[in-house]
Amino acid sequence: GSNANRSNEDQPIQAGSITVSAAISLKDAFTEIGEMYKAKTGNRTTVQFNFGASGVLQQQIENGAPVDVFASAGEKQMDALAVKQLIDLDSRIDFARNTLVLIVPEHSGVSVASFADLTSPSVKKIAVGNAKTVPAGQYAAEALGRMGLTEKLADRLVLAENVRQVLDYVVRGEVEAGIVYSTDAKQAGSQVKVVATADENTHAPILYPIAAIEASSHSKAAKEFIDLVRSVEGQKVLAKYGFSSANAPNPNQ
Amino acid sequence: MIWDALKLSLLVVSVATAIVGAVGLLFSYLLAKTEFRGKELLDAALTLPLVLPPTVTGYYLIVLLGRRGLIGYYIYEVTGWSFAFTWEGAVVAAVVVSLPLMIKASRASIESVGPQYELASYTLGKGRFETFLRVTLPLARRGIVAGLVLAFARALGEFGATLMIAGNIPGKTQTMPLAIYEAVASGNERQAQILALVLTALSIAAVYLTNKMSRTQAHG
Amino acid sequence: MIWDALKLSLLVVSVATAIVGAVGLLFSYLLAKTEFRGKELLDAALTLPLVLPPTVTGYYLIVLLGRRGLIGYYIYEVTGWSFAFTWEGAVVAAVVVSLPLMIKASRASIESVGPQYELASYTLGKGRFETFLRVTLPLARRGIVAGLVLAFARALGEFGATLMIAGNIPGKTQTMPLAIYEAVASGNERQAQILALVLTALSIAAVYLTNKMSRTQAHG
Amino acid sequence: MLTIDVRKQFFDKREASFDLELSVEIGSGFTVLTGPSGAGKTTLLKMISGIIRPDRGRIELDRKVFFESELRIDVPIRERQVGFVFQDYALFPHMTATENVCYGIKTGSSAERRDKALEMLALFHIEHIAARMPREMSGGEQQRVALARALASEPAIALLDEPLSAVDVETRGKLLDEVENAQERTGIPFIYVTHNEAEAARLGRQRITMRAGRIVEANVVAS
Amino acid sequence: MLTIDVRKQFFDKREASFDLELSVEIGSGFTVLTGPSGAGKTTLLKMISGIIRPDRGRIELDRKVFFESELRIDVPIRERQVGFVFQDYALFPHMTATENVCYGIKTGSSAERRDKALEMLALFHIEHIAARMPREMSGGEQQRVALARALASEPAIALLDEPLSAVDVETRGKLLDEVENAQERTGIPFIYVTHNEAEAARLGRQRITMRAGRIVEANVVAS
Ligand SMILES: Nc1ncnc2c1ncn2[C@@H]1O[C@H](COP(=O)(O)OP(=O)(O)OP(=O)(O)O)[C@@H](O)[C@H]1O
Ligand SMILES: Nc1ncnc2c1ncn2[C@@H]1O[C@H](COP(=O)(O)OP(=O)(O)OP(=O)(O)O)[C@@H](O)[C@H]1O
Ligand SMILES: [Mg+2]
Ligand SMILES: [Mg+2]
Repeated sequence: GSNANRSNEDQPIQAGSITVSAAISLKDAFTEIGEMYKAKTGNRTTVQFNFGASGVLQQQIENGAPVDVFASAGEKQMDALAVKQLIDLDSRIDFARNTLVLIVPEHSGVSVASFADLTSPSVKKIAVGNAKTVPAGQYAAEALGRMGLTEKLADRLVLAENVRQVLDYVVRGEVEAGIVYSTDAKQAGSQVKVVATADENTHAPILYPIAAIEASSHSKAAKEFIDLVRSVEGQKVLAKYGFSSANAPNPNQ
Repeated sequence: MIWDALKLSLLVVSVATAIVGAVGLLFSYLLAKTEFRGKELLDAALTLPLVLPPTVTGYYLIVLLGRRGLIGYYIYEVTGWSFAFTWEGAVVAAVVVSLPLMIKASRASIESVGPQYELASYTLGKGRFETFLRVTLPLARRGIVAGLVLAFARALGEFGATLMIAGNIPGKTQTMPLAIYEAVASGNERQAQILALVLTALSIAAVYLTNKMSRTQAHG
Repeated sequence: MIWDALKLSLLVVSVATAIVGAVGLLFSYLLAKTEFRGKELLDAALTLPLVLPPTVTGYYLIVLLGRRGLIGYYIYEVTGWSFAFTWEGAVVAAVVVSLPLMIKASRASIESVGPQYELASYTLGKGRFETFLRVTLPLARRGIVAGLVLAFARALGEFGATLMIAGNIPGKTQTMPLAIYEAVASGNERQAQILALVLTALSIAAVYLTNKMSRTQAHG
Repeated sequence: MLTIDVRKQFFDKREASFDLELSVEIGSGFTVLTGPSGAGKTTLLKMISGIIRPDRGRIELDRKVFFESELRIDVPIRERQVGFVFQDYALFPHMTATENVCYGIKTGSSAERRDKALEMLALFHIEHIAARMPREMSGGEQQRVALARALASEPAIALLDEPLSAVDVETRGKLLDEVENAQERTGIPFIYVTHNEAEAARLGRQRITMRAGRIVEANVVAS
Repeated sequence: MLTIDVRKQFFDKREASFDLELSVEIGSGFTVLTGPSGAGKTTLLKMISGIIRPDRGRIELDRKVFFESELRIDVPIRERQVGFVFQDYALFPHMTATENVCYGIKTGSSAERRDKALEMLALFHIEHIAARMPREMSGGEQQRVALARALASEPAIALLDEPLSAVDVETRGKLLDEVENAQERTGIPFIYVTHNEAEAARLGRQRITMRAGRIVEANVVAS
């Protein structure tokens, strides 16, 4: 949907609170946007966040958890809800974009400067998200496939259940390299070095979809929150934490 | 945030431990003192929440108790209320995962009480219930306290199943372990460490005091 | 895949349970039968792996045993080998999380054994070790078996800490719970159910048999 | 009047290692039960109290049927109201002497029950151990607490399994007086197991001698 | 020769509820220990065996110091080699009669130890319960297993706390013969607690009478 870009100035905002289930990687950005939202409503409406793995959030919604907005780190989870008609399709929109980067430990004896270097015999282990459960892992698998590396690296891959685990492995030097989002790498600061960015055409665009939940009893407030995320101020906050705009081309390219 | 999570954890854990204590003793009694078909099978089945990954347990809980769940549906229809995203949901998760610990430990200790004391109590005109309460329980004290401590600790640390059914809503369902999870996952290491320290201190203090108390009281 | 995960789970669990049995009995003995400074504090600290979210426990394991870990560094320097991403790492994780269950349950039952039997054994010229083995252990049997069963089940279901230190490498470190989690989280319900069923059956069968066996043997 | 007509076998593997079969009617008052070790005295008392269930037969106290295999009657232990002094005492290890005795007292306020318990302890010359736990008592002291506990519970029948075996001769004489008083006061049947000839002679208006699960001599005042 | 010179107090809260103080030298052979219930007989035996530690004093058997408070000597129970028949038997509940007796036998192959255990059981007329667990035995049978177990362990001293109190008079006579034989065969000191005058008279070359923690009469063959 694309008609979610309505103005929110002329509508009164409901009192109470809305519940937003969001991918845990959005925590810092969304917490800030949540404060903005509260201020905007004159402190009458607050946002309760439920941060977790996108898959868990999806299953909660499928089983009737009282959620008003869902922001996922991958399209797959949102699609699953769409099929079951659990989201308000009109409100669905991609609100942010991410890029995939190759990281190595801060102090590393192994020289890795590109994805191709991963085939070097000195690279014993590479941490990536589990493609079956972690969106970042899904994109990583896709990218490695396009680069023709899947076969060669198959027995070097360590599958993590969340991005944090990949970061931990890399920071602690348990693996020679890892593949994460640029936002995650940014969060880890100087503990990891970004050595390469995956080409946009090696994987589907990494888009973060957001939508209001069909069963929500605060659909107006939910849409207002989505609007805020989409607004200039909202996008500014997201940019601050390393996300780029969903429509804009990847700035790292 | 620490404060909210701590308060909530204490609430959830105390309610859960009380329920586990009562329900666990009932089951232990049935398993230890009565004979029925499929008894050992029930005992074996009761260890299941230990074996299944908590997230999976949580998944089954939500399938059962969620607003569209097998049971949850009727609860919702009648009361308009559901376990999902409530602290009561967190209690259910904590009870389910910690109950097996209580039952295993206390069943064993109840069975180890020599029958002569219970028989003596019967000859003194006491029924099963009073005998259990005044003779068997005090004599099985150590194992029961061990079971309660295990259950308490497990409930305090419960995370996977709670996340699934109760969600992770600060001030509402975010218990200490969930707060730690969130801090870790969002790269907030400092906060994660503080939270883990508080949780550690709380648990050590509680277990230590329980040990002290149960040991200074009359020992059989 | 089921087959690989099952084989690996059985390997990890049997090694872990054996270690937990031996180490747990040693600790239980020390806690039950000797006096030393900070004893109750040690006991309380031993429950920690129950309270901390397994992922956090796993993180500490990596900090300790990883290739650049406090201990792991030296292991790696000397042997070129590290616990990280090996089935031995999974064993360590399983041992750490299940040890508290064993210790709590068996300490309580060892302490509940009347002192008269041990004293009688001493007057018959037996030392502490033989007395423990031939008198105390058999009399504390129920609680010890309960502890072992709890530890076994917990080790079988271990997931969070294993994931962290052993990684999730199909055919190498992917145990049953990891496989189940993967199936559930990726929405592969059918496979999740099959896996959960296998794990459930395995655990129920093992616990059931243990119960049966420990009950048909001489009971004190 | 107590009517007993029972059969009970114990098995070692397949073989019957002990076979008890007896039929007797016992009048009120004191009955001394003697016989060599392993004769089945304890087994008989346990059947009367309901702790051991006979293979078949009938046990009846004052027209109240306790057990009847044909009619499948088996009154639970707690309803039979027996005051049992166990051969191994079976004192509650987690209770003081007073609490042990109080436990079986059925009527009165808690202060009254306490007073009665202390009175019973004094009767058996152990008021000084009132606050002690069983593990802090001597053998003879434990045995007397067990006796006090059984008699304080106002039973319909008292089953005393060598209740003074661990008490010295001097004290035993005085205690026997008290046991006899108690019987006279209550008028209920007392079955008293002993190996002590002096005791047997003194108490025995009625006397039953068992051997290998059979009654070999019975001198009872019954219909 | 056994030398005992000890002091031991038990406390109820702050107050000493029992105060034992005695000094005696006991020659080899049989010593009968009597005294009213609560006199301190069991406490004395437990101090000799090392189960209870005296507050102060000295215990010495045949020049071997068991306990000496000044020198801080306290030989562990297992090195004192006492054959103890406990007043409450303390049979291992998870072992058969044979296994209980075997447990303390120190020498020989496992078949030899088994044979010796069975021999001891036969000596005390309980060979028929060899394969039975304690809970399947009568009181007197259990007591005899405890006696067999203590004497089979080839102790340096035997401490028998009312070892035949639960056995009928008839059997007791025969068992006493065996106990006397055992003493003569081994030549070690036997301390025999009893309330039974007949037994005391028969065994008592040496005799000690206690009352309230003191020796009130000692007739001992020492230095
Ligand atoms: N559970 C059991 N299994 C097998 N035999 C048993 C069992 N209980 C008792 N017996 C046997 O039954 C017989 C009678 O036992 P009981 O305790 O009634 O004897 P008793 O007359 O009380 O002897 P005592 O004077 O020694 O106490 C004994 O030989 C005993 O070994
Ligand atoms: N742990 C204890 N605490 C307090 N008092 C105790 C303790 N152990 C024993 N006593 C008391 O010490 C006294 C002596 O006990 P002991 O067992 O030596 O008596 P005994 O001579 O063996 O008597 P019996 O013939 O009745 O067995 C008793 O009054 C007993 O209550
Ligand atoms: Mg008997
Ligand atoms: Mg004594």
